[in-house]
Amino acid sequence: MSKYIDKIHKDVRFIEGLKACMNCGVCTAICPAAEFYNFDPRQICNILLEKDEEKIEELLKTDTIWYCGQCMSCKARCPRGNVPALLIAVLRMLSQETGLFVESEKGRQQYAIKKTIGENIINTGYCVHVDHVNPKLHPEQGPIWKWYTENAEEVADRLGANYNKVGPGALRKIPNESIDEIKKIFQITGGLAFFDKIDSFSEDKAKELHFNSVKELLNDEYFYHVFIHNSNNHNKQ
Amino acid sequence: MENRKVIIIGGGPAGIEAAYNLALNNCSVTVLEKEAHIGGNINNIVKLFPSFVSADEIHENFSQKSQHENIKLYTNTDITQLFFENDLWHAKDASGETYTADALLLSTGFKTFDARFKEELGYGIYSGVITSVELEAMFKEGKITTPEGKIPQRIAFLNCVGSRDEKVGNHYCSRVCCINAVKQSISIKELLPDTEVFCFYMDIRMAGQFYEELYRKSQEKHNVNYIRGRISEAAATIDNRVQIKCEDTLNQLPMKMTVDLLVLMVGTEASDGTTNLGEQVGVKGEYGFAKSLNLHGADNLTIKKGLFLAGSCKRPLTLPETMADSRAAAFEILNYLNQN
Amino acid sequence: MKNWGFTISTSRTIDMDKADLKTYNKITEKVPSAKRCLMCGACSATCAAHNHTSFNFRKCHLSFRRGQFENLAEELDKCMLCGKCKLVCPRGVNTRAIIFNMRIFLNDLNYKKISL
Amino acid sequence: MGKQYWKDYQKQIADDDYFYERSCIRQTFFPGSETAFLKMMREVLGKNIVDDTNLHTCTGIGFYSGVVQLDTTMTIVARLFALMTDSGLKNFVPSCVTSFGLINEVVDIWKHFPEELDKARRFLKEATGREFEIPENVAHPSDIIYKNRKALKEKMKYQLVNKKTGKPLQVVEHIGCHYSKIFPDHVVGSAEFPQVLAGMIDEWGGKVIDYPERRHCCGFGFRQYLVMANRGYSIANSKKKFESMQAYEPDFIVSNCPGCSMFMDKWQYTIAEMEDITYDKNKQGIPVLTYEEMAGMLLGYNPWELGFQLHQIQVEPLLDKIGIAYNAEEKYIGKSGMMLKTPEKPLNIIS
Repeated sequence: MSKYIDKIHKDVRFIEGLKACMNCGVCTAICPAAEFYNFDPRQICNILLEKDEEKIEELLKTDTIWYCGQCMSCKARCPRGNVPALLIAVLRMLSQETGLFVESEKGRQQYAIKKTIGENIINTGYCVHVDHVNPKLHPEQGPIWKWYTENAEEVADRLGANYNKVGPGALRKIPNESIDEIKKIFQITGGLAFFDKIDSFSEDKAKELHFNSVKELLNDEYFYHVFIHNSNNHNKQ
Repeated sequence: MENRKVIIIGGGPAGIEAAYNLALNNCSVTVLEKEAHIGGNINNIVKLFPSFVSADEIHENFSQKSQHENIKLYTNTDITQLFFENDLWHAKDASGETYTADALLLSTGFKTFDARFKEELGYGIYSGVITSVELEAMFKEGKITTPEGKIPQRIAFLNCVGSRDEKVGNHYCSRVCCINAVKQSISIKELLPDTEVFCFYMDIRMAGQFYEELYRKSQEKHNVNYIRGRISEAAATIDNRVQIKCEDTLNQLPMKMTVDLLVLMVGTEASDGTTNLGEQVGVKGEYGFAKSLNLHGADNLTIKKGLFLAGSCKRPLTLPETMADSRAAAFEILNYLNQN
Repeated sequence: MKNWGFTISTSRTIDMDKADLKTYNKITEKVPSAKRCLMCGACSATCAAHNHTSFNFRKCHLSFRRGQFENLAEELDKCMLCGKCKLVCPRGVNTRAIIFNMRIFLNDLNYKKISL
Repeated sequence: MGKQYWKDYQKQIADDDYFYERSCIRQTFFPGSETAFLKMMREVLGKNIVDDTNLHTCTGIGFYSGVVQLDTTMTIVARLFALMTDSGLKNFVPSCVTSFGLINEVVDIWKHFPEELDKARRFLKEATGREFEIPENVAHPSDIIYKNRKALKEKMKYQLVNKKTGKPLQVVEHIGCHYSKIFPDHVVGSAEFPQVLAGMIDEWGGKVIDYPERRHCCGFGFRQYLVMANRGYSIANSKKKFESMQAYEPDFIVSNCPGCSMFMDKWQYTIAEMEDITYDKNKQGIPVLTYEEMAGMLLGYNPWELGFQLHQIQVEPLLDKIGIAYNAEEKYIGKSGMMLKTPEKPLNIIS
């Protein structure tokens, strides 16, 4: 019985994203990830064309599928109309559904993204909002960003925003009815169950690695671990 | 010579070779060539692969053949309309003149791919990016230079430009570019031994007699470097050189380099004449090439009575293949004329 | 020093403008047949070491051509010099001699590094 | 530039009656840009554009970083379309480049896989009771500005010209991968040479720099930036671009995508602080503008209402070059008129 291949082959992104590959390398040539990570989108196509369950399982467990930046530069260039980035998106979903993502350093980071972006969406209706970009987690944002977050309403509203208030405008508070509908959509489409999967696999992994994983983000050791840890072993073949 | 009249559209190698063989067999042949001279794409070539025979020599040979007394040659004659009426083929040119014969041979040949369609390679935008046709013109002048008139220190060839590429609608292999790149890289090394030459390829398709040997010679004797990877992007640097990016696929690593000239090995496409006339008479096949009745056995015949095909109007062919195909076409035409 | 939590990644791209492409000539001077290598991989396919370790002669040869010498000496140490690769090469490349000469060069390079 | 085949093809951009979808990133980092765009649309061009209270994220950042599934994203997009349909409009204008890419991707999937469209309709109905129409036209705000570049020019007080030398400013334009690379036929120009920003720059007096890494990604990479451990990838990609453009001495960078604008601004600061490298001659960095800021600046909008004070790389040297008057003392004033404490100064970059 096929464990992964049937699922992969049903995804519209796979159907759109892979025809046949002639290994020309135009995708890897301009891939921003290939330059800085041990990543070769050309070979992702090859592994999927081989239809080898074991190799696919291996892929789902490794850092490889988490290196792509989803910039889609490969889509514009492939002479066979393949889109390695779409294949990566399919593999990432499968890796999380099967829980294999916690087997790799880069895969485990999904927990941090779910905790930040994922929860931002269902709780506030924004992927990102001024209040979400904490200067402590974003030192590279620099002193002006810090100044902005300290004076968010004064600064943003001078620029015509409607910072955390009801009514239209930038950075407004999104009405509760809209948030409720977003949550309902997540519930019905399986988005919430998917979040729960990421959490539960991650919690198990946190236990295995002896981290405490708690609901409050800023006290969550496992969150900090996956958010910060870098083995610096990602650009060697 | 009653009922042995043949019209040939296109005075390139295919047309002339067929005309000559028909003329030898007592046919009255009318060759209609849209350009001022016969020879077609041969006119753009200096030396032929794999023998390095001078193209002028071949051209001279065609010239002599075209002067056979049974051949009437009309140059500057652009045929715009073909039709079959009263068991005869009629060809009408742009000025309204009509030519009539018992049989008609389409030998309208190919054109090279317009590299401007591959914008990521910067042809027509950056002056250091040229086509294999333009490089051949430089060989004609005997001088290979950068856009600034300097001697190039580094030249890259890129295969499969306009071939094997869904994005430009050409899925097929043009067959002649690989060996042409080998030939051109050797010619460069003969003129400029100190220039580094890199040849970017996906597969090196050396499917002809002495091709593989020539490829090997280019490596051993001329130090031509072959890199397996298709160039993904070319851009000009501030000093007007060309930065190229590819994957060194056998090394599984991205690669970049700066070259003085990037030569695009432009593939072959059906010529406009092939596509337009083929469509008019209902023999237009895939990619605009003319479609023969049956690849295995009736490759010079078409679904139309008295209409024949020869040469690269059907598909990418080398010169020897074209000439052999033309002789076969002449034979088929003679059979047809004898039966009718 | 401020703690940013990350450092700027370094490029893996082979930059042919900076790569040492000259050193490979030392190999081809000694082993002219190296020039006609097709990179077909028949050598690696038949290689006993390749079947049991990460050793890949074709790739080592190519790395050397591109002037990438890092970790190459360690890789080449995995070769047992049995010469099977030479027997199967369709272009008659003296693969064994290439390995010898790459090793000699890399030893020199290491020696220079240590003595500096 | 040579002959360009895309000139035969021109993207359809609706003329009026737009439904605006705000961008998470743009309103967070450049709220003044969205304000300026709406102001230009309504006050300068007299267009009807709706800014709905019930708008929300398209989930793009979550989707492309792999925490939101395709079904969920398609249904969220369907809700945005339902809001548009409820407003009686047919022209969808996503402010974010990632949204623009995502919206086009979803519509494209629906076109090729009608069963996915049925599924999205069913999910949305079940979750919210809403129904929707697919937009007739999806255009990025920059497309609309491009289309109206001549009309805007007539109202402009300044040009992209160095006041002292009279020469055109040298401008780096950055297109944003999800604008041009996903669906080249939804681009003004081509995937390789998009004209949307270049056309504005040319029209408004500047000169576009064509540097080798022009088409390279800024390095956002979604999960690559969002997780601290991966940011080395993001900054390295931007650095590659800066190194490539440096020799051309750009006067400023303008970007189509809010993320790219923010990164190219912030990474210059980070590189300066990490390695003491800046990419201009004066150790001030290269200012990075959004296209709305570029247009607003030339229309004579107050720089501090456009939001230039939010840039880490200071924009004043550019304003001085063009000869735009501004009141330096009003830079750090809040909405209430209160003078705010000024931000700290970085070490290695003049600010």
